[in-house]
Amino acid sequence: MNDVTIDAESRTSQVTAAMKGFAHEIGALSAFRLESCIHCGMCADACHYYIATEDPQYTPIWKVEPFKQAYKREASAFAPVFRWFGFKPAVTAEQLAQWQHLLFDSCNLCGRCSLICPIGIDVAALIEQARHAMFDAGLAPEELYRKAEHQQRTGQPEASLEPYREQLRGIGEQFGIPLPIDANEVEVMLCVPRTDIEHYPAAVAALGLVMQHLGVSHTFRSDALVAENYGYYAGGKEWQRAISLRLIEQAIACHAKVLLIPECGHAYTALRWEAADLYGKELPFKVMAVTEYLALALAEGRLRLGKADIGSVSFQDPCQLDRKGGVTEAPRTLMKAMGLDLREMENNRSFSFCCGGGGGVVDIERAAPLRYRTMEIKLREIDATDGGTFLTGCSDCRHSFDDAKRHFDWDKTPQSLLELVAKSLAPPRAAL
Amino acid sequence: MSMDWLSFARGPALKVAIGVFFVGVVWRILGFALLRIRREHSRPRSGLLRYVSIGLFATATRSWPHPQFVKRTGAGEALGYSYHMGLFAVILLFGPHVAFLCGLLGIHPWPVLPSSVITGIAVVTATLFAGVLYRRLTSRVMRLLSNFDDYFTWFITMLVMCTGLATSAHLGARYETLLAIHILSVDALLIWFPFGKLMHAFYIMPSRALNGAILARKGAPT
Amino acid sequence: MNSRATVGEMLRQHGVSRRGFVKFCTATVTAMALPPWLGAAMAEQLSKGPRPSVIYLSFQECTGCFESFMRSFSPTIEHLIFDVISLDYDDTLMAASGDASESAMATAMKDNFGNYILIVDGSIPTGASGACCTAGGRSAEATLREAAKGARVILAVGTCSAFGGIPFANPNPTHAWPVSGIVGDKPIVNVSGCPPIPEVITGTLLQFVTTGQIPDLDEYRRPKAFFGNSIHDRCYRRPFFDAGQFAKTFDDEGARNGWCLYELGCKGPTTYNACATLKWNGGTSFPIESGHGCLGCSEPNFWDKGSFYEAQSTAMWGREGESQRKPLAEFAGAAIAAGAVLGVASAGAGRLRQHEREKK
Amino acid sequence: MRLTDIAVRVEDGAPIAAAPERNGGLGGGVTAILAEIAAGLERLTIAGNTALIDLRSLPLSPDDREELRLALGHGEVTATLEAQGISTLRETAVAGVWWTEHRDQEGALTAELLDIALTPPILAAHPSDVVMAAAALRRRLGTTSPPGSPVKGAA
Repeated sequence: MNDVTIDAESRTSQVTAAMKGFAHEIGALSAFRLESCIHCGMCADACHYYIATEDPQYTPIWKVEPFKQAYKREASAFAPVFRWFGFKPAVTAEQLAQWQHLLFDSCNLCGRCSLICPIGIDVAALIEQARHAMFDAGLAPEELYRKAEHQQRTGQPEASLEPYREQLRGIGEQFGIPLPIDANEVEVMLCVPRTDIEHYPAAVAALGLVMQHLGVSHTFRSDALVAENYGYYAGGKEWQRAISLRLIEQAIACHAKVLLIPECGHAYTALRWEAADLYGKELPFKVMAVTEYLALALAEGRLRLGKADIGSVSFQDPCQLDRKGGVTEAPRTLMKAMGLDLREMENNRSFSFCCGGGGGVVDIERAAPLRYRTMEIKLREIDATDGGTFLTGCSDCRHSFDDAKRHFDWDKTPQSLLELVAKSLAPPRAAL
Repeated sequence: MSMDWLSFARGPALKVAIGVFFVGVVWRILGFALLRIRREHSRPRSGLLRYVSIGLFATATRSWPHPQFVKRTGAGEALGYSYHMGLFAVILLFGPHVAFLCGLLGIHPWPVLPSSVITGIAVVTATLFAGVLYRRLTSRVMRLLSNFDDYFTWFITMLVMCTGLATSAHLGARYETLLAIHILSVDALLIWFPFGKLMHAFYIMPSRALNGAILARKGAPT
Repeated sequence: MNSRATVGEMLRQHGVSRRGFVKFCTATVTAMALPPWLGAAMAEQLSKGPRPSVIYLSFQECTGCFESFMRSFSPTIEHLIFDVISLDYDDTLMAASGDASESAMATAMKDNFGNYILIVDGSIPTGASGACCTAGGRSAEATLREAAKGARVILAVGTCSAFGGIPFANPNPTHAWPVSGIVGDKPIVNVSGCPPIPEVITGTLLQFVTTGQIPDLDEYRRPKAFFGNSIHDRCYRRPFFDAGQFAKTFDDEGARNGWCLYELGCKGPTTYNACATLKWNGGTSFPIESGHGCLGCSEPNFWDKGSFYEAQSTAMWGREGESQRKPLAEFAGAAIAAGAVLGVASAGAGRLRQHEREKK
Repeated sequence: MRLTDIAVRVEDGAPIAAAPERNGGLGGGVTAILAEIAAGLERLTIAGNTALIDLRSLPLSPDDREELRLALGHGEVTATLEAQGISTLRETAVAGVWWTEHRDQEGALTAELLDIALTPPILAAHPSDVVMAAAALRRRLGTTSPPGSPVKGAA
């Protein structure tokens, strides 16, 4: 619980205020989604948490049940009737506390449930909104709350030994690749997942190398180095706006035409689809995922890729990029260009199962046992493809699979697609 | 001047029912539809015409589970659709029902199925509909989700089906009493309609189209 | 002809042999679809006892029932009057009139007090203290109450006396009542219909005269022998109903082919009478067979149960005969408008709240 | 003028299709009636009570009726009764089964029955008639009836 110090009584008032806020803030679209559910229970059959555990509490639409209750009681057409006759009681703090496990620990915001609903409800969108209300009610998980607060204040989710700006320069020197920082008047502004800065520096170097290969002016901005958005994970709308604003302002400052989102799923959703609404108007620059941008460059001939003879591969489609973002073909175009033998999993492209780490779940300690149990579905599917190398398109996925590798002593190691692209640039500019 | 049950059911009760139906439906729909609609400022991945048409197309594609899901939810949806089709066949192709509808709407009646065929369809439909309740009671997911609305709406619809069957079979009471009970149960269904899940009849197509268009705007699958 | 003589003696005086009388009774019984052995038993029973005295009182009626009573074919009225019953008072038939006929009724009632059969035709107006229907200065209501005292059974012939019929229909200006509305302490047998089938009237009367008991009655006190089944269940056009073949207008191909008249307002399903089996005019036909839907004339309030030409399953909406579309459109329009007002109010309140939250 | 005397012209005089040729076997209706007659006869022999079957109330088509007539056959006795019109009572080939047709003064068929009895009850004279007849005869003979007889002198 956030601010665990405040007593139960004000906790209840905070919950009541949050639920009223949720209900009163609701727009026509979300209200329509809450109105039209017919309790058919099919969304459970899409969710890997239910499939793995067969536990009915993980039914996706059940995650928004208290919010449906609040909406019906406070803002729906018959709200007065529901209140006077007590058909819909107010949501209590105890009740909402149990929903923290459902909305955070057991939901990757992967959006697979939205594809199965026979009524067409975007259940994932409802869950994102439910997280906002949980945040307002002070019920966001400790890890996500702390990182979101830290990031909105300092730009970094956590304090680091060296500021990321220094670490970035260090990576540049280590790999001998120029990583321009704080340049102005550039074509493309870059940012990187802080997971790559700390755990996978090669991916950062690969990004620099590829951009150098394309010969397009690009820069990092020290005030907006981090691609992740913990406000999005924690459900803190204001903090999500503040974090996104950093990137937007820096992109405007350096007059970038394109803000490139690195291999990070939720960063794409936060910047490409939600930032403009939080900003209030259309962004003066394009937001593109790195695979999208490179596929475009490949098509325009600016990117030249050689064959990478590493035999067969399997690829984890990041949910936020592929299922929710529509970036499905770009990575496949790149892989085809590199002559890779891609072995598709049983559930692939927009129907693939989530890595289990997304939506901030990989950061939540207490969610780990459930996460491992749910990942077995994904690991079985990857092994079933008997593809040689296992590629991912998102650093959270990579972090989650590395974690699983240690837990299950899994024989595969997740590799970054971008790093592979950097290695197969033709003619190779600098040995990696 | 005493009014027997049948005249009451066909007259004032039906008038009240239709009144409550229209008031309730419009009230509920406008109650949320007129709330604020947030414009999306992010750049769409394709033109308006394209993603709206994908959205409209989604009303068809989403009416059957995607191949990846059909193994798990195909049976459930098939059961649902089959009793819906049976119900609509009985409502729209049975002589007296057509007379009722065309009388109300003042349009020329259309050809109907033989009453014996309709009775057959009705019996199958009622059995399938009982199957739906069985599924809702035995599936742990559905039992968790189900509230008063789910069970009451099922009960009202089943009541309409059974009283209709009893009337056509002239079973259990005088014909006019059975017909009165059947029409009264239809009145009850019309009155309950706006307050329960039957509203999905109005919601399902716009919901698939709207959500489909929003997803298609991002180039995402529907 | 002294009414004390037994039927047997009286028959012989008319040259009607015992066998002739058995033949007559057998014919009567088979015509009413009663068990044939009842004929011989009836002849035996009747010839022993004196002819039961019958008093026929006509109140607020159109004499349609009496015409039907007169038209009864199998036991013709002459047989009835002379052979089986002693019709002591009937202001339409009897030659006497004025005080003479009234005194005839009085003596009949006195002589057979407690034993005569009272047949009532027409409803009994109670409005304007009974002034709407009087005979010899006495209101129908008074006459009925007085006649009912000595009656062994009261036969309410016709929907008017059984359920109030046309006078009782909305708005019932004369405050008319059926017999059962006036008399409570006497067994009443309702022979409803507008008019009832002749054979049903005479059949019910003869059944009572023969067996001396009230036949078993349905919940509207009508003899089950004749009112046990609905016209629909006994209709010869039922196969067309089951096949979904309906006549849409009175002159379309369906009507010419004798298809079901359900969509032309036939009230067969909710009407209980013997028309479909006994038929009318000596078994010639009945309303549906002649191409017109049943009006439901043997049921209470059949005048107020919606149009005779709207299918029974349709809504009773707007005024009779007019298409329901216009009134429905107006009513639905008003309902939608009301719903819209409530909807706008509810959403408006929501937007107002959002506006205030933003200001904070 | 009776209703039945009004001339009726059938417009499309399509010949009524001949009943489908029965393959020798009896129609369903006739079989049922014969079974009932058999039961009636058995009751007649055992308990001695007579029975009456009203042919007009049974759903017999003209063919069924003809078939029943052929099935029952023709007996030795044909009795005619003149009272309120002519009635003919024909004994059938099946002993104890009589085919009775009652007609009224105008000759219209008022009842058609099968009497199951040793002799149709209507034929026998009624005891009270016999008593009266005896008394009337005595009167005509001018003598009184012997003591102890039920007849008490003149009627």
